[in-house]
Amino acid sequence: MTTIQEAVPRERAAVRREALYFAVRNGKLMTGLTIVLALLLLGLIGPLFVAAAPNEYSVKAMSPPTGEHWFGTTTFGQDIFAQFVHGLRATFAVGVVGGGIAAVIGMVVGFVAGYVGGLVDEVLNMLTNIVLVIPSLAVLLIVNAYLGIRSVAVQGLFIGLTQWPWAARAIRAQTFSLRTREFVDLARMSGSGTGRIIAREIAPNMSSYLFMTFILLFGGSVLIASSLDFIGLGPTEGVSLGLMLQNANQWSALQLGMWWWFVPPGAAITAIVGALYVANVGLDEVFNPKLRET
Amino acid sequence: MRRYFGRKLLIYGLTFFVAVTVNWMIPRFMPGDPVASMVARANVTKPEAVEAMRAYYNNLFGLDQPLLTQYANFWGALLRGDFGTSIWLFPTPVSQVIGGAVPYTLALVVPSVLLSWVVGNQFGAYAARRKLLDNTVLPVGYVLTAMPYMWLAVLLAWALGVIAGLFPVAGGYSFSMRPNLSWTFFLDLLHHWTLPFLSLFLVALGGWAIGMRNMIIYELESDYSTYLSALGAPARLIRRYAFRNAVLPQITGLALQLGVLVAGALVTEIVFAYPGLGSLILKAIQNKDFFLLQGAFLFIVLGVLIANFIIDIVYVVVDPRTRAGMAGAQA
Amino acid sequence: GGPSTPTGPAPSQGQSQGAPADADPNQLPRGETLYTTGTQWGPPANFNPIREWDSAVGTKGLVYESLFHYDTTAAKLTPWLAESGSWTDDTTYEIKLRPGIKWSDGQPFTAKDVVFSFELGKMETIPYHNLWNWLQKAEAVDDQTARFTFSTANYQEWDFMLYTRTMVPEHIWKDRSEKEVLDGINENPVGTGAYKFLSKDQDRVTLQRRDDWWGKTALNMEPKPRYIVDIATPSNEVAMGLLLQKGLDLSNNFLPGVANLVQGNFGLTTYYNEPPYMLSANTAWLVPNTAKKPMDDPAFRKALASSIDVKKIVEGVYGNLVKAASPTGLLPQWDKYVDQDVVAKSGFAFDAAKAKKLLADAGYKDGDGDGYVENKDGSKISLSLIVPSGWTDWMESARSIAASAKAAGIQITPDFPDFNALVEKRGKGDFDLVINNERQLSNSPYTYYEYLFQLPIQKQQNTVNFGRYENKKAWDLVQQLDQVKTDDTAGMQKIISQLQQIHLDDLPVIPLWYNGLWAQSSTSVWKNWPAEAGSAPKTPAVMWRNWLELGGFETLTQIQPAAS
Amino acid sequence: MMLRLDHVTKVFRIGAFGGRTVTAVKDVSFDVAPGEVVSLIGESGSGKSTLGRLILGLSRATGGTITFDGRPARAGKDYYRDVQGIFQDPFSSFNPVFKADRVFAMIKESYHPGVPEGEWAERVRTALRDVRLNPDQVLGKFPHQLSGGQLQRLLIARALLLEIRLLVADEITSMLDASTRIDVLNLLAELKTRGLGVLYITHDLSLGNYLAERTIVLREGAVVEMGPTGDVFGDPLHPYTRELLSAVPRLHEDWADAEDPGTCLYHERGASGGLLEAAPGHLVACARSKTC
Amino acid sequence: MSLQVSELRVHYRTLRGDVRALDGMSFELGDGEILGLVGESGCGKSTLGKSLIRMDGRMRHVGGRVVLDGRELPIADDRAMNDFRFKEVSLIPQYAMSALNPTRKIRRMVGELLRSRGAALDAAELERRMDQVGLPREVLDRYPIELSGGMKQRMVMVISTLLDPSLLIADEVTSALDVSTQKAVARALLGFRDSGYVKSMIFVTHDIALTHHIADTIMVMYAGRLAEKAPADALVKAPRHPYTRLLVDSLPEVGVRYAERRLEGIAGSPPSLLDPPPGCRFRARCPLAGDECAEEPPVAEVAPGHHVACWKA
Ligand SMILES: Nc1ncnc2c1ncn2[C@@H]1O[C@H](COP(=O)(O)OP(=O)(O)OP(=O)(O)O)[C@@H](O)[C@H]1O
Ligand SMILES: Nc1ncnc2c1ncn2[C@@H]1O[C@H](COP(=O)(O)OP(=O)(O)OP(=O)(O)O)[C@@H](O)[C@H]1O
Ligand SMILES: [Mg+2]
Ligand SMILES: [Mg+2]
Ligand code: NI
Repeated sequence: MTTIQEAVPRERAAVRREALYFAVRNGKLMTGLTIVLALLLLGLIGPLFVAAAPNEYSVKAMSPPTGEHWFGTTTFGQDIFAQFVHGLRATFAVGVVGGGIAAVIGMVVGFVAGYVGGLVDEVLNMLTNIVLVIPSLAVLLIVNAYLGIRSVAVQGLFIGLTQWPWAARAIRAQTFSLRTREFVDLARMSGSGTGRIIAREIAPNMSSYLFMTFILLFGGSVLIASSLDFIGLGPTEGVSLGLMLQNANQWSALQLGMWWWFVPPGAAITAIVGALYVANVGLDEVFNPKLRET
Repeated sequence: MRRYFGRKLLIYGLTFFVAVTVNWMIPRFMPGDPVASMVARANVTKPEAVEAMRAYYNNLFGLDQPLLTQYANFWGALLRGDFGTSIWLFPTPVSQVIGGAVPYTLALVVPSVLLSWVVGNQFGAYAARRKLLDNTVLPVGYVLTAMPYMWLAVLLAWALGVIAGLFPVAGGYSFSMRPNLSWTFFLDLLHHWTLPFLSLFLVALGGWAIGMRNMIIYELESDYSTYLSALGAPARLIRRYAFRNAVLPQITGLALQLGVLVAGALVTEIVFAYPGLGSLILKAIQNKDFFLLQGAFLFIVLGVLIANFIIDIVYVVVDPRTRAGMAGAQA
Repeated sequence: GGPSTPTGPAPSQGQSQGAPADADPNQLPRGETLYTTGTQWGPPANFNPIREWDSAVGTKGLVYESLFHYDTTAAKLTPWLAESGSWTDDTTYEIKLRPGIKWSDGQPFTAKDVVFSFELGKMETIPYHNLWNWLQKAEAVDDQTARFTFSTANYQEWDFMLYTRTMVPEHIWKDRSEKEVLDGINENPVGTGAYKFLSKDQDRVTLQRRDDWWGKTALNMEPKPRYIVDIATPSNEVAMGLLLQKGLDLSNNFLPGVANLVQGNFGLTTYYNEPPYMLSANTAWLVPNTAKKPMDDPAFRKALASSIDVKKIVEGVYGNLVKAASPTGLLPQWDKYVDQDVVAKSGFAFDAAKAKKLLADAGYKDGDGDGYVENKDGSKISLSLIVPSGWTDWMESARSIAASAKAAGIQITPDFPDFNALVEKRGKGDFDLVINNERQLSNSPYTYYEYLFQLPIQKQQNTVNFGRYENKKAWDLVQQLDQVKTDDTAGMQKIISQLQQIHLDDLPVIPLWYNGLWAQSSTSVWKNWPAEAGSAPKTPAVMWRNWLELGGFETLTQIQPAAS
Repeated sequence: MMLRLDHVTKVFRIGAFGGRTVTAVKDVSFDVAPGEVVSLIGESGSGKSTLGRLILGLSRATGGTITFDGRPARAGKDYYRDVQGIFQDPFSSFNPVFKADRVFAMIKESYHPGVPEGEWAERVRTALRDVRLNPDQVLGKFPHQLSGGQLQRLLIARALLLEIRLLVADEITSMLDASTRIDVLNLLAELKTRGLGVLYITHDLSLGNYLAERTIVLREGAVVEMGPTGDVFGDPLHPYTRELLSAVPRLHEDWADAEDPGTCLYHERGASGGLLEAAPGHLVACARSKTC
Repeated sequence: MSLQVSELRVHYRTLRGDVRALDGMSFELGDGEILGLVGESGCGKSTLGKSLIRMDGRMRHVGGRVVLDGRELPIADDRAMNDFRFKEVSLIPQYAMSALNPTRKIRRMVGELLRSRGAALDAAELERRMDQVGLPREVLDRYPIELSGGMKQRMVMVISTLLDPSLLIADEVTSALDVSTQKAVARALLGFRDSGYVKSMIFVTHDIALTHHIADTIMVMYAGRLAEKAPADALVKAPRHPYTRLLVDSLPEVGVRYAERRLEGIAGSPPSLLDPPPGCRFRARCPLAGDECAEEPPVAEVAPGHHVACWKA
């Protein structure tokens, strides 16, 4: 513990700067982030530039990619690129909502269980375990089947509500080890209450960890949402990459040789989630000095 | 030890209880009337007949009793292994419908889960060994895990099935076959099983490989590895230890992932029209067959719980740390 | 492997017939097996012919048979189990059975079985229970003769009954309770038909031809496939994949884009080799809720009808696999009942300008300039059009309808509740617009008009008249139609013409397009599939429930092994 | 007496649902007066830290009472105005993601919200100078940029800002270099002269000896011997104390083995369970308390 | 002479440049000698220990040689070093608590380790050595987690010396133990030397008093360099280097009390090894420092076996 001390640079904010230094040099992180950001950007500004509404029929049905329709058109002559950019939005939205909600619940449960401990921990832990072992897709299937989800937000909400347990578990474990660190006691002796200690002492300490948790939850939400969409339990209005997949599949895109309908949405989901995972490994390497070398 | 399992059993018991209760509650507190759709599908015109039918089905499904009684009956029936009657496949009992599908799902899930776990772990351990492998092979792992199950499945079905004609794209065995105990039939089963298995296997494989790689890297950095190499132990031995120790958390990972994998299997089955639970669930949803849906749900929950419990036992058997932890355990 | 419950007698029976390729009883010879799909979507649920809507494929039509078949081309009943049937007086119908027909367990089929089968309808929950509202008595005069005495002779409906009701063996069914009759699985079906169930599994049923079937001699007919395997595919695209792999001979699924495959060199045929490719099976209707404003106004409904660009749906959504419906909504098979004068005078067609004018004339104006017209009292019109979630082609169609209605100034929002919710809303009348196609082709347009006009309106309208259209005159006419003899075409035409006038004047429902009799067949193993061209059979090639009596069975007897 | 412990017991429940228990502190009574340094000595796991945490209100005693100025000691703003603690590891006492001087800002927020910024800054600087730190060298830095000694002294300065009266110092020198260690010890000793009471927890007997007026030897949660430091070290009565003392490596002497306690010295004199006053203020427990 | 280290320079590569953790260390270690290595935290003690057996990824051998029993140790060559590890040089690491594979029973692990080094497990010998450090035999059939800290420490000790290495490096093996266990472990180490399991030993610690008890010679390091090396008694009683003197003076002893005698620490802190100042590295804190200290002081032998690197010694 003390040995590192000397080696660590003595300038201000060195930790952060060092992280940044390794971050920009980390191929995994940079590649991952670039892909995700590029797709995010496409989803954000794409719809502004694409004239066609995503579900509008154009004249040319089943057209392969051309200069006019970059990604070709569907059986009904909808512009796939327009669907794609709108779909990206929805997919990111599901990721943010689902991942966000799961992260928030996971954090609250994890922090409280880990910090407060005792009976509260026992109860929360049991709750976590229960939600953890119930297969979430099965729950989502049932709930969605009865509810008939209408919007991306609701879908995200339900995904978030079932996704949190492992995050809670991980955060609880982390909190547990941080709780015994002495600065927590010091904060208590400085008159801070539980909430404040969690928010201002423990959480900042695991910010990188929380961020990585969110990334994983985000990716998971996107995948789950696409599965739900595919089964036909997705949002009934609008477009998402999962719905595009479902439609392409339902209208036998591949069998009819319309690969341009089926491939882009799946590839985009894979790219987003994969890039996030890669970036996550990169982040891990940045934040964890042990993994940096060799 | 007894305490540990007692505790686990308690959690599983509670989980099951919660699952059953939620399962019971949803159809009763959600909008929509299963009986209405049932009646609507029988081509009955006359209002009296409609009413008669409605009353008949309500009685059949026990929807005409007080809620608490319904709940108690639900449990009673459940314990008798009675999941009710399927609406979509009326009048087949749900347990029978599920029973027909389960072997297929198990045949798909169990090997793909176990094999992907074994192979993925090897693969990850291998990747952690060399920088080159790490940087070239592992991205493949990332891409695989990031793939939506059904996307890969459809691509496989199309490429290897329709285009290349190597594998059938639907069914559990040839439609020209009747089940029998022969090599031909077994090979045929295998032939149909290959593609769905492959798509499940590949996606899961990536996840395990990545997990293992990270675990191994940590293990190789750990004190006992350093100590062993300081004593000049060959890399072979160190890796063997690291692998074993890294595999242990992966066992827990297996338990955690089970739900996800089952979900993947459901989607994959749908793509390949594999006659397992997945196809069943899809149809149950489309036909609003809540009883079937509930039965399938309970079955999956039960399956996952049992699998979890087995994994728990295995884990305790193979990892001495848990045993010590159980004795001394910090809260 | 999956469990399999062989039903019916042991397969060795087939062997004793000395049929070829019996070396491996577990492997069906490809050249003698017909693979079909498109009816069953999951494991076979039951073999109960009373459950016409969800019994295993072939239960009715292949295993159990009806007294007559109905020939849709010739528009007449074909004697089947019955040798003949006739009205001996206005309220008495007598059936002569063919001699020598045996149940598959060897017992003779007699008039007592016929009477028993019809009398099952006395049970309240049996779907044809209402037959007994006007049927007084059924009796077996002798072994070959059954006599029916009616209080009211509903000739049209009776003909329908004659070819839709299956005959079940009294000696096996007589002790069954009501619950068993309606809800029994009927595990080992004993029928008179040409096939018996060989095995079933999660995703299939296999039927085997009975070589001792009575029809071989009596009808001089023999279905060609020795085995029929009906595959339960969970979705259309799987069926398409199978078809492309040539593992499937007949797909009765809606396969979007199949036109491309028919045109291309994939060995696929359909009835027509150009649009619409398929025969028509039923009409898709747009049903306005006439109990609500402004759908209660015929003028508004007519404007709505003119605003819908059905052609766009036919081309855009269906890729020309369906045909736009005639204004009367009557299927092409019923063309002779269409009164062209009425259509010419009162029919409608897509014409946005005309729709606008109709709206304006009727007093619907866009007062606030939002591009949509308002009610006469100035309140906003905002209609929702519901179709079941997941029915993609209909969802697309609904979007298309909304778009073209917008052009005419009517605001329609497509809404996709799940099927269950939709059924409930539809039954309660809690909707604005809904698409429906629940009536199939039948022996008589009577079934269509009954669907359109049936009264009285109940709290729940479960199967007919979802729009809650009340027109006593129309309903009286429908009942009159029922009582016209089925060979009295002119008499029928006269009443139907009046009904058409009412329909077109009032437009309680708006016909949209004819849904296809989806039938895509592969010629790799079986040929001579029904087609419009040449000497090919003209019967429908479908395994759908209730369609085997409408010519589906006859198709099986006419196809040929491609190898021969 | 400022701080008084009366038959304090702490039982931890461990394992699932608290199935098993560990008695970390067993029936401990002592007191600390203002300006007095009491050292608490014992092997690892003897309950020293647990006692410290009990006094600081960071955990609750299972039995017995702890009073401060006659009032029960309970965690809370008021209590911490008078009583503060410093822990073994200076590095983990600071939140690594924040600058080290945040510890001052935190007490300002809680205890001196009204003090103007300028004045507060001046107070901080004074306190830092009191602990012989150069404010310019330590302010505005992250914990890892400071040495263990600097950090440890920052913590003491922090306590001083509150004008506390009792300091619980739990092994505060074990992570420090020999030379830095002595600096910190000297600082504590100085504070004592200002009237601060100190509970000095250590397992290093020489350190306890250097600083404390009184020494308490703990073993398995119970007091084994306590009394004026000179008496305890000069004339250890309990065999355990002797064993401890003999194990301490000394620069100029060799290790000697402690002699076998043989028979119980105090049993007959009625020390079973309780403590026996062998000399004025020098208490000792029965040598084989478990069997006696 | 069993070990000769000359002008050893080992650096750590870091982002800001090299940390010169060992900057020209030279010393010798005789047969049967126990060398106590003391010094302030971060002065390079562990680095020295690691250099002699296994350098980690960031360490770089910049210069100097190490000769053990007349053979040069290829310390920069990880592969070549393997022949020497365990057999010639061995290590009891600081992290002995976690040095054993948690999922193997100890007997099995030891067997596998020995086999991998081409040696057979002599169970009798193993048990004899365990007896010597007071470990019950059933320990062999336990998992590491089932042992207490002191037991693990001693078990590692036994394992590390099983092949009778010539040189044993013990890095802070007692720091985490309480006094009684500390005493037991230290005595066991002495016993190992006396039984000839190891020829010589480097005992790294920062506890001078403890070192004094077991070491024959004590070497004091300061900022990557040797400050003083002398027989244990001489170093404690008559230190020559000002740093050593101040260090020894600052040690509280049982019996020394603040009230009676106030000990003093050493003001200031050691220089950064990233870019150490020229000349004597202790200059900035040294009460005796003079102008000549701007030059780097050579290591001089002021008495037999007593080496000091100071102009003022
Ligand atoms: N939070 C806790 N939960 C359960 N047991 C605990 C807890 N804290 C301490 N203990 C137990 O109480 C006993 C006393 O621990 P404590 O930390 O007070 O010892 P110590 O004298 O401070 O030891 P050290 O010198 O190692 O710091 C130990 O057996 C320990 O395992
Ligand atoms: N992995 C590393 N990377 C960079 N610098 C390091 C590394 N390990 C040690 N150092 C630096 O090398 C110098 C010597 O470290 P070393 O660990 O040898 O000290 P030490 O004397 O053993 O200290 P301690 O008593 O704290 O164990 C220190 O200044 C330290 O900061
Ligand atoms: Mg402690
Ligand atoms: Mg060190
Ligand atoms: Ni006694």
